[in-house]
Amino acid sequence: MLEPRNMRVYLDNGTTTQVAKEVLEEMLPYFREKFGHPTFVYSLGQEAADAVERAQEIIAESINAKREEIIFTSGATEANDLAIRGMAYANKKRGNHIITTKVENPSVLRVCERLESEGFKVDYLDVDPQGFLDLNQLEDLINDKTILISIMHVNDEIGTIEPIEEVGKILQELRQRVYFHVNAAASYGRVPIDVERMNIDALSITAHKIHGPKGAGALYLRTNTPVEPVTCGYVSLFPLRPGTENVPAIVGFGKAAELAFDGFEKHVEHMKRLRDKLMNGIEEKIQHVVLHGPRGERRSPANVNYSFKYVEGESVLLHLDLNGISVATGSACSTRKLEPSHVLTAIGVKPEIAHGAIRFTLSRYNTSEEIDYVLEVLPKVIENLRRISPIKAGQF
Amino acid sequence: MLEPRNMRVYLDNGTTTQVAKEVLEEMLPYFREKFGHPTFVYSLGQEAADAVERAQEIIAESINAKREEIIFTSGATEANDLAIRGMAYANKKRGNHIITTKVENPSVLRVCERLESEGFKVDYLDVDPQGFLDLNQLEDLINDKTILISIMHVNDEIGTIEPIEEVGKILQELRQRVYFHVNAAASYGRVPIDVERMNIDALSITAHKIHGPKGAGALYLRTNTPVEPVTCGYVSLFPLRPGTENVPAIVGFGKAAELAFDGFEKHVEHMKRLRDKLMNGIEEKIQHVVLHGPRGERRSPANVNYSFKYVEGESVLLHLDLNGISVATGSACSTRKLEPSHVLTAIGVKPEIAHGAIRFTLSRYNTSEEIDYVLEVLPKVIENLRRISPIKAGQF
Amino acid sequence: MPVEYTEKSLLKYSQRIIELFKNPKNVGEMENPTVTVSEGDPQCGDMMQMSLKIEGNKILDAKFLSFGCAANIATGSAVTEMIKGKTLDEAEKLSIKEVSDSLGGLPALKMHCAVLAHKTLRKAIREYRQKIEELKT
Amino acid sequence: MPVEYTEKSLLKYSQRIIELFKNPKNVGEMENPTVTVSEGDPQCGDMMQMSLKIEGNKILDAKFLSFGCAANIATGSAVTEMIKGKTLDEAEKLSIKEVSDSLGGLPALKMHCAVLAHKTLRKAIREYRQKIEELKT
Ligand SMILES: Cc1ncc(COP(=O)(O)O)c(C=O)c1O
Ligand SMILES: Cc1ncc(COP(=O)(O)O)c(C=O)c1O
Repeated sequence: MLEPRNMRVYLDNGTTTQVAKEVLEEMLPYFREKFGHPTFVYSLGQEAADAVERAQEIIAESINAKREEIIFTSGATEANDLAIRGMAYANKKRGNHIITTKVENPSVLRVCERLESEGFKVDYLDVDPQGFLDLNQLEDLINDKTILISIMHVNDEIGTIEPIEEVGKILQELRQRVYFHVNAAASYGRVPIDVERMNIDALSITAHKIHGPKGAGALYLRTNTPVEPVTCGYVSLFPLRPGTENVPAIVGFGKAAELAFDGFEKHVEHMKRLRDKLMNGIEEKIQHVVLHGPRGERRSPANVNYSFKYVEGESVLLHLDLNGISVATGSACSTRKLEPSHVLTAIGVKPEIAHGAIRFTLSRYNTSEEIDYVLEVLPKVIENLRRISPIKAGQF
Repeated sequence: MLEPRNMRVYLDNGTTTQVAKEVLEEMLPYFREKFGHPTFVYSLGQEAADAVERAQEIIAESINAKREEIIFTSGATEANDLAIRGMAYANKKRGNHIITTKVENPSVLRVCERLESEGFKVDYLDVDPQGFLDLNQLEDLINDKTILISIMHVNDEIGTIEPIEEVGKILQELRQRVYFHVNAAASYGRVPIDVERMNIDALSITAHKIHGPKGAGALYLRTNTPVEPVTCGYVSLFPLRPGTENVPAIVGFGKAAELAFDGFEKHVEHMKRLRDKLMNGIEEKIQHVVLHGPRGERRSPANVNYSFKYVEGESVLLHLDLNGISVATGSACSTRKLEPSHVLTAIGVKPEIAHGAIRFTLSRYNTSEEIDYVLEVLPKVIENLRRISPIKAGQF
Repeated sequence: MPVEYTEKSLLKYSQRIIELFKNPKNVGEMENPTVTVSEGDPQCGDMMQMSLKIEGNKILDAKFLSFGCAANIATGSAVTEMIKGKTLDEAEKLSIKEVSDSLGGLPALKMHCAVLAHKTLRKAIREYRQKIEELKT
Repeated sequence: MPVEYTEKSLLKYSQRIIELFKNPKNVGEMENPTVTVSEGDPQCGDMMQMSLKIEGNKILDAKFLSFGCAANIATGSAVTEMIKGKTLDEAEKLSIKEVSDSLGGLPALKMHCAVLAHKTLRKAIREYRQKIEELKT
């Protein structure tokens, strides 16, 4: 339909990001020069161990934690599993009740389902049409068996910034100890995090969503938080996470965090400007669109998500790809389960509309020209697909 | 004591290896150009998925398996955990008995201990003074509750090549189905592996021991082998191993395997020559030494392990390090638990001798000149340390 | 919850599918079709409309509209192309496998899209025959 | 088996320890020592022998031999160096912390090595005093 151009615009930074140049440079020496094993006493090993410590320090500082409170994992999936099952198992004598939301990432939902199959009771909070959880419902659900709350910070699909600080406050005021886990995979580097102010006990992040490499995630764990390891084996540096550390990736994670937090506010402002430009452009140029998630300050600066009615998301995605633009879709057709996104369902979006949802996720490296290009291509793609659609405007 | 020189000789390839130049080159495009997420439908994602498939193919071929039988993990620790617990849980209705050896890597022993705490019964086979398991003892121990045998292929400390094929034969001839897991972290790329001929159902390997990167391991799983996932979360390509794949590391793993198996026999011959040169040199030049593990064809071509009596291993290790030589030690002092190596204990080495054990592990990149250098430095280090030792020759 | 390990097919399209997705044939509305039917449901994420022009026993022309993924659009294109010039009986015998093969194979997860185009075709032929029957009586 | 997460100290030596390990002071046998004792056990992986030359109440010279790790050698060196010229009473008051501090801190897992040098010193002083007592009676 459209002729492919040479411009490549990557707007799927919520899925994974390009490794930053500086990050790759920082990693390189750890493949062939400083390739030692971090538990080894000799100098090569010490170099590796020092590098891991430096990365811990950078990441700790970025969320107002202490160095020793950072454990490295292979990604946020593993960090979520370790945090949630780890805290659930370690606290099961005190209770078996866990609260989370209906809009968590699968890496949290699958863990909760597994805990349910093992006898834990999990309540899934509803969210409003913009994706916000209800603090009153949370308070009502907490009972004397409640041991753990797990809430995502930013919703990866629709960009909703959940009221983490308020949840932290509620938990702080309880007389019983309820641990608080936050999946911050989608917020880290985009929305400020302060584990002290927010009263967070465990927090999951991942390098590959902040221009770091795949293969490194981290779990912040407040000192003295009881956690059981969920995997076992040969312990290198972290008793809770057996296995040889991925030193180069950890080094890259540290550097990626440094880059993200050096000039953090500037980066955020930049993303917000692009986000608003893209949103305004879409709403001006294309009819029959539905925004998913909130507007303004309570939306992630990096997330834009619209349904384009009467067309199917995967077709939009592929046409954009043929034009050099990468995005994600909430359409069923691009998933294994062939069901529309559970997040869109939870906020009450009808399936026929959910199938046409396209998510654009920004990074500080995107440019205004890239948005211009998207705003040139996207309306044509939608128009062309609507032309071959059997569904007529206004039909739903 | 000795003046440091400029030569660097890395003889701790059993702990981790330097990433090969070709491997790093192969990985590089996957950080910044082909950085897509392998589950994504658009072209960047397809590139990543194709790269993962190619790595699967190379690795499958190297062990005579099928592509789809290879699952990527973060390392051998995770592969062992997934294989052993995964098969134990999936087969627990049929029985709760597992057999392994006393000389397994901690990544297997810790998993077995955990299974014991969960109600499984684990028998640990004895080994003879050279580290070989006893096939008769194995046959005697198998009963109608036995579901799983886990045996390491090459002992990472003392280089013993266990009779895997014979174990496979025993299991094949049983009337009941007993699954067979092999931890091949120390043998892959050094000793031939054929999962068909050896009748292996699950096999763990890791990239960072064959000049691949840290952060990628693999589990071979025979088609239709029942396994339960041990971790949970967001599933990308491998339902048994949730989480975003470490694509660059997987690509590097594939390339490392390709390099290791291209000219495999030549590499092995080379290592054997160096191994024998080092062993002969040590035995000629240094008195009061004790070889650990067997000699000849049943020893890994990459492993040399001697105790130097009357001196302590960590001191030897650090003096060698000051002279640019990296080795490992079985000494208690370099471990967390301050206990001598469980392997040396299992083969009947007295603690005072175990404390002086030094492991040299070779790779195809080591050279004859490097061995010359070691044979020049090592005798002086031992001599100097013996001079300051309160223990006199012949005391034990 | 033991899981039997089986490879999950990737959502991977052949070059042919991508070609037809970019430039589908026979897409659009038809003037004066002999029969027009729809199959599928926007709620389930795919829907197809197909129009046939039939004379005697022969399909002279076929067109389709698609609300669906690339596989849906490509199979719509392939099916309409394959039946043009065929008799109704021949068209009815067209198998899903033939359609999929003509596309260089569909990813396992997308087979249902081939099925939809096939179902739409069968429905069109069935409706046409019913109409003929009704005219006869 | 709940695990409380606490940082595991790495086996990391200070520059000072490495220096003393490379070039330990006071290492070797002593000619005509006033007292020589051994502590530790090769089976446990570390052992130290210490010889003191004592005149009146004063330690004139101190030497040691070590079967042990770098921390063992470095603490042997530090302890013997610190007590030379000291009275027995002063030497006896030397704390483990002082020894460790003089080394720029020992890794947590290696504290037992500092303890060994310290124990050997105390044993030497104790044995010397016993000998004196025996000579007196
Ligand atoms: C909100 C959220 N949580 C968790 C994950 C999983 O992280 P990882 O890919 O590091 O396992 C992702 C992305 O995949 C995510 O967006
Ligand atoms: C025999 C053996 N098994 C397992 C492992 C663990 O592998 P990884 O470091 O990939 O987790 C190692 C090395 O650490 C090993 O030598």
